[in-house]
Amino acid sequence: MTTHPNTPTPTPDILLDIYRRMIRIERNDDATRRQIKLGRLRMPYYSARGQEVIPSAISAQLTRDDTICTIYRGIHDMVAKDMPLRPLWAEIAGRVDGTCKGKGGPMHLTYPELGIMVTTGVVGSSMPIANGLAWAARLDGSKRVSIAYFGDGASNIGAFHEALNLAAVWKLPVIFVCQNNGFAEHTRYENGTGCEFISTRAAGYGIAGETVDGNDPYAMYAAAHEAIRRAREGEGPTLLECKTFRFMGHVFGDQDKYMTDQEKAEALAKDPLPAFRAHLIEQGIASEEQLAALQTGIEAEVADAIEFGLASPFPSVEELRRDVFATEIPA
Amino acid sequence: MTTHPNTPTPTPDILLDIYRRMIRIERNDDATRRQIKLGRLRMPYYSARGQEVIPSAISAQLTRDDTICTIYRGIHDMVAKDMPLRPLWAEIAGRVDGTCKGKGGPMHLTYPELGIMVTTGVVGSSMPIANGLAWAARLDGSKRVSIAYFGDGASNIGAFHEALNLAAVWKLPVIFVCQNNGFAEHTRYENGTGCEFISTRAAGYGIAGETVDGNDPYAMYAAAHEAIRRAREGEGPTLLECKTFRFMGHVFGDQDKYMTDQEKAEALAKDPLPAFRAHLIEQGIASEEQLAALQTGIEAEVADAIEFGLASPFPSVEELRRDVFATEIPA
Amino acid sequence: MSSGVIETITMTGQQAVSAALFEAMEKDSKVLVFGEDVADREGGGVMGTTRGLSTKFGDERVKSTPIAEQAIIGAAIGAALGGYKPVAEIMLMNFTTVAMDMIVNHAAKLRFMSGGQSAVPITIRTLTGAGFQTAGQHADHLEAWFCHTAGIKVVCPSNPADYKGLLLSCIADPDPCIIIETGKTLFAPGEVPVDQGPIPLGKARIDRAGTDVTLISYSSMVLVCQAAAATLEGLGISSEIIDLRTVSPWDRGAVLASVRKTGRAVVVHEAVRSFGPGAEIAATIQEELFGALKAPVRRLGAPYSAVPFTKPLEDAWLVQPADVVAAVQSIMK
Amino acid sequence: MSSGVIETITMTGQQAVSAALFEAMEKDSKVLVFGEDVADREGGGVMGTTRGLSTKFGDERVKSTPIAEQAIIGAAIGAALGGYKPVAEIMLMNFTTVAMDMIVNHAAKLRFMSGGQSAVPITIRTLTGAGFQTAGQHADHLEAWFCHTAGIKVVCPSNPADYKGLLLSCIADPDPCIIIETGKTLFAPGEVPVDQGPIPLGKARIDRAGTDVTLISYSSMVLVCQAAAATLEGLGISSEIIDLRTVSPWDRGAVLASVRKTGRAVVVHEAVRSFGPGAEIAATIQEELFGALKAPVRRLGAPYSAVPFTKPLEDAWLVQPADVVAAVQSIMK
Ligand SMILES: Cc1ncc(C[n+]2csc(CCOP(=O)(O)OP(=O)(O)O)c2C)c(N)n1
Ligand SMILES: Cc1ncc(C[n+]2csc(CCOP(=O)(O)OP(=O)(O)O)c2C)c(N)n1
Ligand SMILES: [Mg+2]
Ligand SMILES: [Mg+2]
Repeated sequence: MTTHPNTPTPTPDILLDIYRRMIRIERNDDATRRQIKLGRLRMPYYSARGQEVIPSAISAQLTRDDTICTIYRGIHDMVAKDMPLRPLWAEIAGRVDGTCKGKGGPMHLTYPELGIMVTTGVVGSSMPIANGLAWAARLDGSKRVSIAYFGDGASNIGAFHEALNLAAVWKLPVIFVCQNNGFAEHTRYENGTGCEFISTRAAGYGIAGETVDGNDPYAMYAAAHEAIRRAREGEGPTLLECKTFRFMGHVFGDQDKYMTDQEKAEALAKDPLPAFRAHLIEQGIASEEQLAALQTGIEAEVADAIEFGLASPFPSVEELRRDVFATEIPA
Repeated sequence: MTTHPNTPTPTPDILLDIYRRMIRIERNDDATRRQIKLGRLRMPYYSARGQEVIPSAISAQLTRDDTICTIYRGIHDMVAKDMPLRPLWAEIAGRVDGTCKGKGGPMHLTYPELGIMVTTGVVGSSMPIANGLAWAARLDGSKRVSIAYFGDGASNIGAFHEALNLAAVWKLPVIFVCQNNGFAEHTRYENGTGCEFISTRAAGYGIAGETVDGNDPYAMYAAAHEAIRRAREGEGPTLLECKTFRFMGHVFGDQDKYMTDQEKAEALAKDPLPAFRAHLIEQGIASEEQLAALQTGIEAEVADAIEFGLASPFPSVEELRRDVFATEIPA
Repeated sequence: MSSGVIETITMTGQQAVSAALFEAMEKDSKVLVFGEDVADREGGGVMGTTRGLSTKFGDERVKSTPIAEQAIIGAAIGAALGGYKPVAEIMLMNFTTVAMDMIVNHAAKLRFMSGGQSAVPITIRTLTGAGFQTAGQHADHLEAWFCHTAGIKVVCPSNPADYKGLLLSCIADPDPCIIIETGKTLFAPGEVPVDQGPIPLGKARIDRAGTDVTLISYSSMVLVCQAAAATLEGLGISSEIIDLRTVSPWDRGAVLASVRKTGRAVVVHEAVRSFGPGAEIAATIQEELFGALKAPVRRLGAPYSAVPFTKPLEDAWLVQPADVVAAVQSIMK
Repeated sequence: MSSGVIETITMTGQQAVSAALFEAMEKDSKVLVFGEDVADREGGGVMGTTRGLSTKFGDERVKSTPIAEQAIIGAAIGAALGGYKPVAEIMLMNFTTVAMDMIVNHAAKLRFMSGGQSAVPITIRTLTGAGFQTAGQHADHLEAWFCHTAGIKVVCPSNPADYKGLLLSCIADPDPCIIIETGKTLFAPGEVPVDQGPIPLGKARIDRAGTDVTLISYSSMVLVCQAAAATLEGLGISSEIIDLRTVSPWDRGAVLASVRKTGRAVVVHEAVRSFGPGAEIAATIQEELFGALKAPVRRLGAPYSAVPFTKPLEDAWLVQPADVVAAVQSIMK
């Protein structure tokens, strides 16, 4: 693990906070896959295992009011932003106590209280909406920043281009965070994207852009720090390309046949979680016991959320007529 | 008028050919505006007066089979590609002898015989289609190139991005020609576009890109020459940004209130047509008389086309049921 | 219709739209206006409809945009989620085709998909309509698409007072609305009450009372129905004209009450007839009033083709008053 | 129905699609296949539907694309103008929302706007349908939009033989076609004649003959109608099921002939009922068969909301056999 040359260096507290978010994401992801395998959950699941550092290093620097717009592969982004796990689990189980009363499900989790504003299933669509939230922040006279999370594949769709250009022209306090895991479904980065680094595209909008090792908490922390500063100080948008890997393939059940075993093994060997854990201990930032206790606490939180979620009742059929408009649709 | 540093230098024949195309565009445009003013034509008209050099320098290097896709402001692109004026005039007059039997009108002129494949009224939409024509050219095993013409404003819409990236990944023989006249309707370039030069965006697709003085026949010739060579030799797409000015505003009747008189006067003073004419004479490439005769001939062609077009009958109402599908719609 | 004189001013639909925007922005600082060329630096809209707004309300509440309709609607959605009431302009209705994901998958659905947490009170203003020889890509009436999309209201004014009142309601509405302007109605003058306030969405207006047949229409085709009704009157046929004002959700009560009375209905719209909005209305009438109808419900709309450029074809493509008269006569026998 | 035994093989809709693609590419070197992940390097499609094509026909005729639906349909249009017959895949129907300009303003209109010069013989394959808990942005039936668009054919197979025959016809057709696959019909096995050739577009299929009521449907709802018809038979009600196969242009002759005979009609589709395809069919039936109907034409479709995620709501959202039975019973009295 290398330290990023840019200032500032994260304090031990911040490093621990990043780790806490990472392990909370990972434990929750592990539990989700386990519950699906057990047949207790039925849903399409896009695991973000391996991508924990990115939203954790960012969220450690966000306030409650800063907003995010994310995608189907975005539960890690939400958990990093402190999404409570009970309504999360109730939602993915399709229950009435879910964040969306079971209507949205895992691809559309929403929790505006904590700035988790939109989760989209359409590639690219988080970005144009994040601009509007950034505009609202500025209109409010607040220093709120707006984050749009998306994948490498999404950087090839029209919405990316329109959103980055509008953000540039309007100088919006928005950060476009591309989680480049090297694949779009089964398509390898280089087979879908004309340029070597997505961050290159920033120049085409006259905005700041950077490629970061998305598995390196220090590098991610520093890059996010600068982007957030820029946004809060009215200096406009940033495009961050964060290189990472999705350990579980595109969707739960994916056989990863479009990559070689060796390639996959190499990527898995770069698992950021054990590496960061070891680093924290090695540097004396935390003890083995401390981290174990943290993990136990999180596991208890997850276990509680699962039971809460699966015990919550299903919504009633009348719900089909509610929330279409503010006023209920007549029967 | 500066000569472009790149090889090759156009031969006198080519220079004259470029001029012939330019003056044919200009005389036709002048006649169109005149006929509208006389009330003999009724149509929305997007004059390209001032932009003559761009398609002329390109078309002088194209074969009959090379294809173009252009936009509502595209009659100059067609005339440069040798569009016969009789069916052109019949079309803009809405007559049955028009290229499209009067169904398409000035914004949708089409003449596949000469590779004039699509004219779109939707900003950005020439580009994705041009890719398909380039793909077809390669599938045919031909050396045909495909040109997409579009404006500066169009470079901010999603279709631009998707098309350039696909062309890059597929290495298509396509040339994206941005006619940057500094305005999108009433919006100044810099108020709609994040970067100083649109050609900067080429790097985001890993393709060649260049900003050219679109009023300079030498520079345009050289830039187009290299782009066409690249396409024909299988080296992939090029983005050409050609700087120019639209003398007549956005649409016929535009008052140009969104620019200052001085700014407009300065732009008009750079009229490429008289400058190039003077240059040809000065360099002994053509005599005053030769150019006058050329012009007289073109004026006769235009006059004939007007009379032909306006004398052609209107299509019958049955035409509403034809050309929807290959088979006529039953009455 | 209350007694007493209503003070009115004569203005065009465009002036009414402008008046509504000024009023809404004045009253509610959360109202935003944006779209291509809408600010005064860009001339206040290519038609001048938004002229003066940016000068009065500032460059942050009234913004011109790049040509990027996905970005426009996306920004509207995001600003709405942030507590604002954006009025976004899509210059022409055909250009909604590049923003359908934002409108349909996001604006219309976010409230439902979020279980009621996310309101998206945006107004999309757009312009369309044949008759100006703008041909196949600039004149489509695509309202049927949005009517078929759950979660967005489709509003179609036919006269200046309605332009003002309905736009005010769209802006105030807690849900997304698309309001469709047409060249033919936008520049026609009409009387607008001085204190014209919001006109409720989802409620039709009886444009003309009659007894023999109900003409159900909206937008510029109301003018066509008015001309037809005048001719029919001369032929001894009394037409009731219902101007739907809102096409989705439409006023079933008003339509069914009228057709129950007249026993005959003709639905008239500019959109292509096949699978057009008129089909829903006709299908509903026959279902609800089976046995009470004196004749089948007729539908008039454009033939199944793109909008043609040349004038004679464009005229033939558009429903004309004579077509309405003929349709009514065919069911009077 | 000729006599003699027809030799068939059992296969799924997916295998039928694959067979059609292999056959079409084999027979006509102008046929191209492309879309996200369709080549073998990418696993031959996320569902494996196009597996083997690129290996057999090469990387130039079978291409994976970036995630860029406008670019995909644009490339299809351009290649078609260049003389090819592209089969472009839009992974899911909701993603047509980002390609509507290309499909509607260009593919569907170029022949007309060019006065017949430009043919656009493209086939768009796409997949949709609720029932798999993919929620509000992955399961919409948007065929009504395309039915309302002049110049594009809308094709909806319900069984493996039709998947093969209709896809072959779409590819051969001189005009743009969109063919809609559904999860429920794509993986269900059925009998496909060994020499299954093209099945004509625009012609319906009588899935089951009957005398009391006509059930008009297409796509996966044909399966629902079949289940309902079995129940109804037990109740002494004889249903005729018409599988439209092509929803636009639809087979008016076949539908009207059947309803003329039975006197009753129920239209059933998965799409939202309001302003859905069923409205056109119901409106036409009441217009053409006024006086000959024993009951109003009923329509069944999804309620006016986005597709919900949770199973109980998704089940309630989808038309079920019991809903069809109840609708038929309501008009048998
Ligand atoms: C507009 C659109 N096209 C296609 C899809 C289908 N799809 C879902 S995820 C995906 C791949 C996205 O890849 P990337 O952006 O790299 O994100 P990742 O899944 O790797 O996190 C595709 C093609 C979609 N959801 N939206
Ligand atoms: C998608 C779309 N949005 C908006 C318009 C309306 N419109 C027509 S021309 C134009 C300006 C285009 O500017 P530019 O691309 O620079 O081309 P120019 O007209 O200057 O040649 C606009 C906004 C359109 N035709 N299509
Ligand atoms: Mg990816
Ligand atoms: Mg321009």
